[in-house]
Amino acid sequence: MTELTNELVLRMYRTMYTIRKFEETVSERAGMAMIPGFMIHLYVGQEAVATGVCAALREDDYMVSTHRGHGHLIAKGAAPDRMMAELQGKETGYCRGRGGSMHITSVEVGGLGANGIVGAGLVIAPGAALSAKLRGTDQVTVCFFGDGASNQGTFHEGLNLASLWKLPVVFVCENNGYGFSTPQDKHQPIDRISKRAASYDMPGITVDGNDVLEVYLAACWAVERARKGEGPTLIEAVTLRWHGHYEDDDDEYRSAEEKAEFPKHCPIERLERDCIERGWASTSQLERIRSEVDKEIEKACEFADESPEPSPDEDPALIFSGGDR
Amino acid sequence: MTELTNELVLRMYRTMYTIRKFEETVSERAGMAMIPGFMIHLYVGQEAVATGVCAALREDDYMVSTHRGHGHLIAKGAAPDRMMAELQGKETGYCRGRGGSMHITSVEVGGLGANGIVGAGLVIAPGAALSAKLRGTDQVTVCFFGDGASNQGTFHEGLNLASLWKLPVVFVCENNGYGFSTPQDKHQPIDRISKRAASYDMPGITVDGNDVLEVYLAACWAVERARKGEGPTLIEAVTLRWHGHYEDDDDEYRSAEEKAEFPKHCPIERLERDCIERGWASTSQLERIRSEVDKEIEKACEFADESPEPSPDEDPALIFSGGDR
Amino acid sequence: MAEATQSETRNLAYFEAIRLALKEELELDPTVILMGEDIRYSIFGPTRDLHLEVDERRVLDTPITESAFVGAAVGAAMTGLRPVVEIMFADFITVCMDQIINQAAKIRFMTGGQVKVPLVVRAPGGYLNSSAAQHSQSLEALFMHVPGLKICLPSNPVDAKGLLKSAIRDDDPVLFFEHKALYFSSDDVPLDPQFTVPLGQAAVVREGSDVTVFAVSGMVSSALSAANSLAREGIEVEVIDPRTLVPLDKPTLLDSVRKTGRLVTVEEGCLTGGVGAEISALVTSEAWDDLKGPVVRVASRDQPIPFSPVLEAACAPTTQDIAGAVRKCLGKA
Amino acid sequence: MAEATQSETRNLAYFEAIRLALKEELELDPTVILMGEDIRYSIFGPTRDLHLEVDERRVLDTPITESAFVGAAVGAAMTGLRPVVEIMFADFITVCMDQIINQAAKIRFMTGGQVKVPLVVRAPGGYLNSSAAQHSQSLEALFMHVPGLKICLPSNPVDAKGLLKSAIRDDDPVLFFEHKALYFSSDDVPLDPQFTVPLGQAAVVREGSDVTVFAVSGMVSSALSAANSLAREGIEVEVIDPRTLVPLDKPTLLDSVRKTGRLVTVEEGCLTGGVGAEISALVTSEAWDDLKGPVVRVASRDQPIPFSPVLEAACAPTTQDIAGAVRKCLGKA
Ligand SMILES: Cc1ncc(C[n+]2csc(CCOP(=O)(O)OP(=O)(O)O)c2C)c(N)n1
Ligand SMILES: Cc1ncc(C[n+]2csc(CCOP(=O)(O)OP(=O)(O)O)c2C)c(N)n1
Ligand SMILES: [Mg+2]
Ligand SMILES: [Mg+2]
Repeated sequence: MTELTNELVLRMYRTMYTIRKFEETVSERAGMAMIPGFMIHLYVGQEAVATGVCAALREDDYMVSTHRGHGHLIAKGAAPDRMMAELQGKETGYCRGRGGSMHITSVEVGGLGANGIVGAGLVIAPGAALSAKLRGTDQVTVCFFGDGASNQGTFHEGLNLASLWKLPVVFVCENNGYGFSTPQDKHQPIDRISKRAASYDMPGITVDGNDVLEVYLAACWAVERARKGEGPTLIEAVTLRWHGHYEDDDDEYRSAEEKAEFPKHCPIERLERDCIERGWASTSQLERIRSEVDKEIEKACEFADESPEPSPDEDPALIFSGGDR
Repeated sequence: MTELTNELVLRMYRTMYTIRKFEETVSERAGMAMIPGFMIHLYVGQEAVATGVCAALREDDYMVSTHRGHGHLIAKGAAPDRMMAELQGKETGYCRGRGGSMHITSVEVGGLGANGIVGAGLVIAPGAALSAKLRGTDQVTVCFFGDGASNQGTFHEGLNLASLWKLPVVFVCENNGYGFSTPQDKHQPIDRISKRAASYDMPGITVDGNDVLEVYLAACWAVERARKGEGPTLIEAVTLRWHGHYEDDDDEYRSAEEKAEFPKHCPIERLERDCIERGWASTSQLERIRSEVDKEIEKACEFADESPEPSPDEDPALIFSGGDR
Repeated sequence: MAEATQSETRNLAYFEAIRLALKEELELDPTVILMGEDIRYSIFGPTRDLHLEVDERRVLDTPITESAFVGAAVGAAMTGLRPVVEIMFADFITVCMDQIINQAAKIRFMTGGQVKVPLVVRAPGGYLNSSAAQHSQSLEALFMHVPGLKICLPSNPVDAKGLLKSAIRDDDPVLFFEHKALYFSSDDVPLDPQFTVPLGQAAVVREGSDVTVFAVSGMVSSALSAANSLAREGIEVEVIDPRTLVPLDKPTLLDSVRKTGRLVTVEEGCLTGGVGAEISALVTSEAWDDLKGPVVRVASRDQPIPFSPVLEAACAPTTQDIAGAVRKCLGKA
Repeated sequence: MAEATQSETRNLAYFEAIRLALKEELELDPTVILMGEDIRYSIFGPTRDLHLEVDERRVLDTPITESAFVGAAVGAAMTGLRPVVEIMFADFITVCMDQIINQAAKIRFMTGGQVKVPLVVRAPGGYLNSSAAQHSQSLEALFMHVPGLKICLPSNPVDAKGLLKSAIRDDDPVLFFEHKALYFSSDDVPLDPQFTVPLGQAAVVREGSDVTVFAVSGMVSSALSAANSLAREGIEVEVIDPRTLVPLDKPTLLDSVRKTGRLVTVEEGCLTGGVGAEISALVTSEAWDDLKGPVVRVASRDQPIPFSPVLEAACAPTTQDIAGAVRKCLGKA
């Protein structure tokens, strides 16, 4: 699986671009108040991480996400139309409009939930991995989380448990240098989060999270270890969050100069350059992919717009099985 | 302070023996149902840790304890009589009989509480240290916890915060090889807990927790660092828990052979040998100390026995200041 | 005591009844797993050496990390297992509250029904011999206020077995509060592995016409004692054990109150915001016309639970308190 | 609005009133400190750049570790400081529940009064624009059931300032629930740094003779709207804002109910086991003879809070729900 075929590279390109286009569309629509809620955390700039990691997974592998979950879910194979419908609170959304951006998930592609609680997924993931192990499948669970989340108690407890029981988990820390407004050096006394793996006798590596190929290769290695029963790995992917923490964030804690640097590290442009240089694809092939994606997102918007709102009479079976109580 | 004077060594001897005698008396009295409650966690075998660490402290330094807190409190300077009274639920006890073994503390000697919740102290300690720092004192806070507690999320969060803010804390992990019935290799995938300090850019060292002198020297170094504003240290003191986890524990999870080894590592006998060999004290001097302590504990028992029970009409001012509500 | 198809019973202690339920379900369903601290050793006995009798991979001792193993149970429940986790003392549930309140209780809903979370959290609560402020609490009332959680409080070995089996088979998260002081009480327990006690079905454990006493967990036996002594005064008390607080068997409760016209609630948790508050509000609103006087609540004092035996006894509700409340309810106090 | 000694006021938003209280107390008392995630940036505004105006060492941004900084606040409170910590959304309090329930609330008692724990936990709750299941909850009822905690729920800028100052000066742990949707509501707020609103004193925000409505936090204004529209039907509603749930101003509440004979409770938390349950149970028991009918409770539906605006609106209590409850209470429904 580790081999970089043209097809694989183009698939990753398509995924990254889909995430970017989806998120930019969400941003626009949020600006036009077409998306309810004010806590919409976008993945723009971080596309290479989810894409590289999920490209190393099988469809039946599990993926535990965060508040910044759209990119993870697209990379794991979810359909933009049902995602957009969810963000717009429609009955056709993956969560029937009950979840929204912070709780978006598609279980059929292995998504075990975005989460509004920072660090919550870090203890859920070992459970999914334990489940796979006890059920005798070789499914792997990937757990995304941020640099900010790496200080939560759940990080420590989750990694300890996963390593102790040699569970098939790949922990992926997306270090975008900030937990909301707080820069990394104000929230933890270390630079490299991968260093923390040693506390759990677990391999820890840091990769350039803006380079999808580097992310992919690291993920393949970690996924293979997990799949073979060799236990969990911690991957720190260093990347950048281009937008504010959430769409309503004025982002005043970062200087204009700092922000001006972001596009220089664009993971999508970087893969474009790699594709051309290494002969994986031509400019026009990439252009074709982009226009196909543009259309897909357009259709997703139409689907969301035309979908019905949920009925205000709540379905009791969503609260308790069989609608008890 | 680091210098090992005769006086200091004998003081430590007295402290260790006081703890031993106190705990053995508690054990006896628990067996005779003179002490309410069934969760009485004794410190027998671990005396060198509390003694060595607290000998490096000033009276106005803070000490955060655990469920196994009697030894810590004696080492920090509390009086056995008010402690025994507390264990017997008497009004003259440090906590007026409200706390008992698991919550015993003497604030006047700097004790900030034993605690029935494993890991709870690990986040309280940084707060006491922050308080000292902001109030401009140079008080140091020592935080005791077990190997089992070193997996709790509060360990991670507490050490991260203390190091980030360079707080004057000394974290002392008493690694007695067990969290209740669970041996260390079944609760964490690492041997040396001190290794975890690296996750917080903090020095971490392991000492022989049955050697009070080694513990003392390490503590002096860590306390001095803390006092000078150089931040926290993690000390792992490897020791042995001679009794069951608590007095009612049948301790069947440890073999007779394993238990037979314990006395060979007796920290008190070890110091006795050191004293004689290095000429710090004579056998008769040590004997005198022991008989003084025996009398003190006897008196403590009398004090406890003769003390009154609390009045059943609860004092509302213990629930809310001014007895509000 | 619903679906018992065989009549064989054995005299078992409460802790043994729990053990039997766990063992049977582990054997019947390969997706059932047990996790918790020191459960193979088992401080109160229900799971002592159970791993030697069943597939041992499914009886897991965990590190002291409640958030981790309860969180892991949520993840396992979402992916095909039926985890039963033990919190060694109910008081420690505060350490993994997020996993229960924000995750387990809400995931079914937040995913729009894409997954279920069949999870049981066993936790012993209640007073036992000066366990003091952090090892004595009865916290069930907190969870009544969290939609998405079911709550069992077995008061005897038969219910302990039957309710636990229902809880394990249920597709929703269930908090299963055992009572420390009941572990050694015993009774004849059905041995049929298909015997269950359904969730949401109260037991009228004593019939009576004068006052209804709604008592939970360890307080059921105290309520019965009070009822027996009141009978000597000519007061006939009907004692209802809800067995589950969520779902709540309102019909049984309301029928009883409509008959007696009077209600006393009894619990070991503290008074303010307790189970009795909800029951009182509910019954008062739904059976107003039948009530002859206000609901009287018996509960622990509103204070941290003291260590001293003298103070502990003064803090906890007693048989005398219940009898007094019944008399007060009848205007005889 | 007790001890106001100067009459000067300024029109301030609720978030500004909180900011002013914090700033004044930071200036008046060198032991006051602020801790929380991103508080210098401050998502809802109260502490934005406050460190630039006061001793900046005492306004601390923390890592995302609620257990650590709330635990640290407990340690600091035991050793001479008066920490005010912010939980960014009240829902996240589940992450540090042990620090609150087993530590802060019990330490004074467990130490036999050797220490006090003067700690304030600020936490914004309530509905705001599709914040969904983990960012919309009103969890105050949970804490009513924990002895040792005081609870404030300011419904307007004046109370926000006055109660927060009292909370900071109080020697016990106080949970201070702000309301996200109120941050931009404004009013004339006393500028006197000695102005406080005492804990335990309810406000009769509207007088009326027919029904008492007990409304908390964001629901006070909805109750007033309902009262105004009911007045057009000839129904005179008395609206009581308790301002603090612990201590609870029972005399004001009971006096009102004795006058009107009818009570409606209104809160944003969910119905079962909510604030209304306790208030209903309490009033029913203490004012039985004066009640003309059962207490009616208005609250959120018993379910996780949905994201969809349509569903969110259906889940939350509305002015119409309150008006309906009042009519029902009067037998006019
Ligand atoms: C327990 C908890 N605390 C705080 C928050 C508020 N919050 C949401 S995202 C966030 C920052 C997370 O930072 P990081 O983990 O680095 O992820 P990133 O946003 O950078 O992707 C914060 C503070 C929360 N949702 N949950
Ligand atoms: C949060 C929590 N979980 C579980 C327990 C039960 N318990 C009390 S002490 C203990 C073992 C602690 O082990 P360790 O930290 O190594 O300390 P030791 O007992 O060896 O001194 C356990 C599991 C508890 N008190 N609190
Ligand atoms: Mg980040
Ligand atoms: Mg240990």
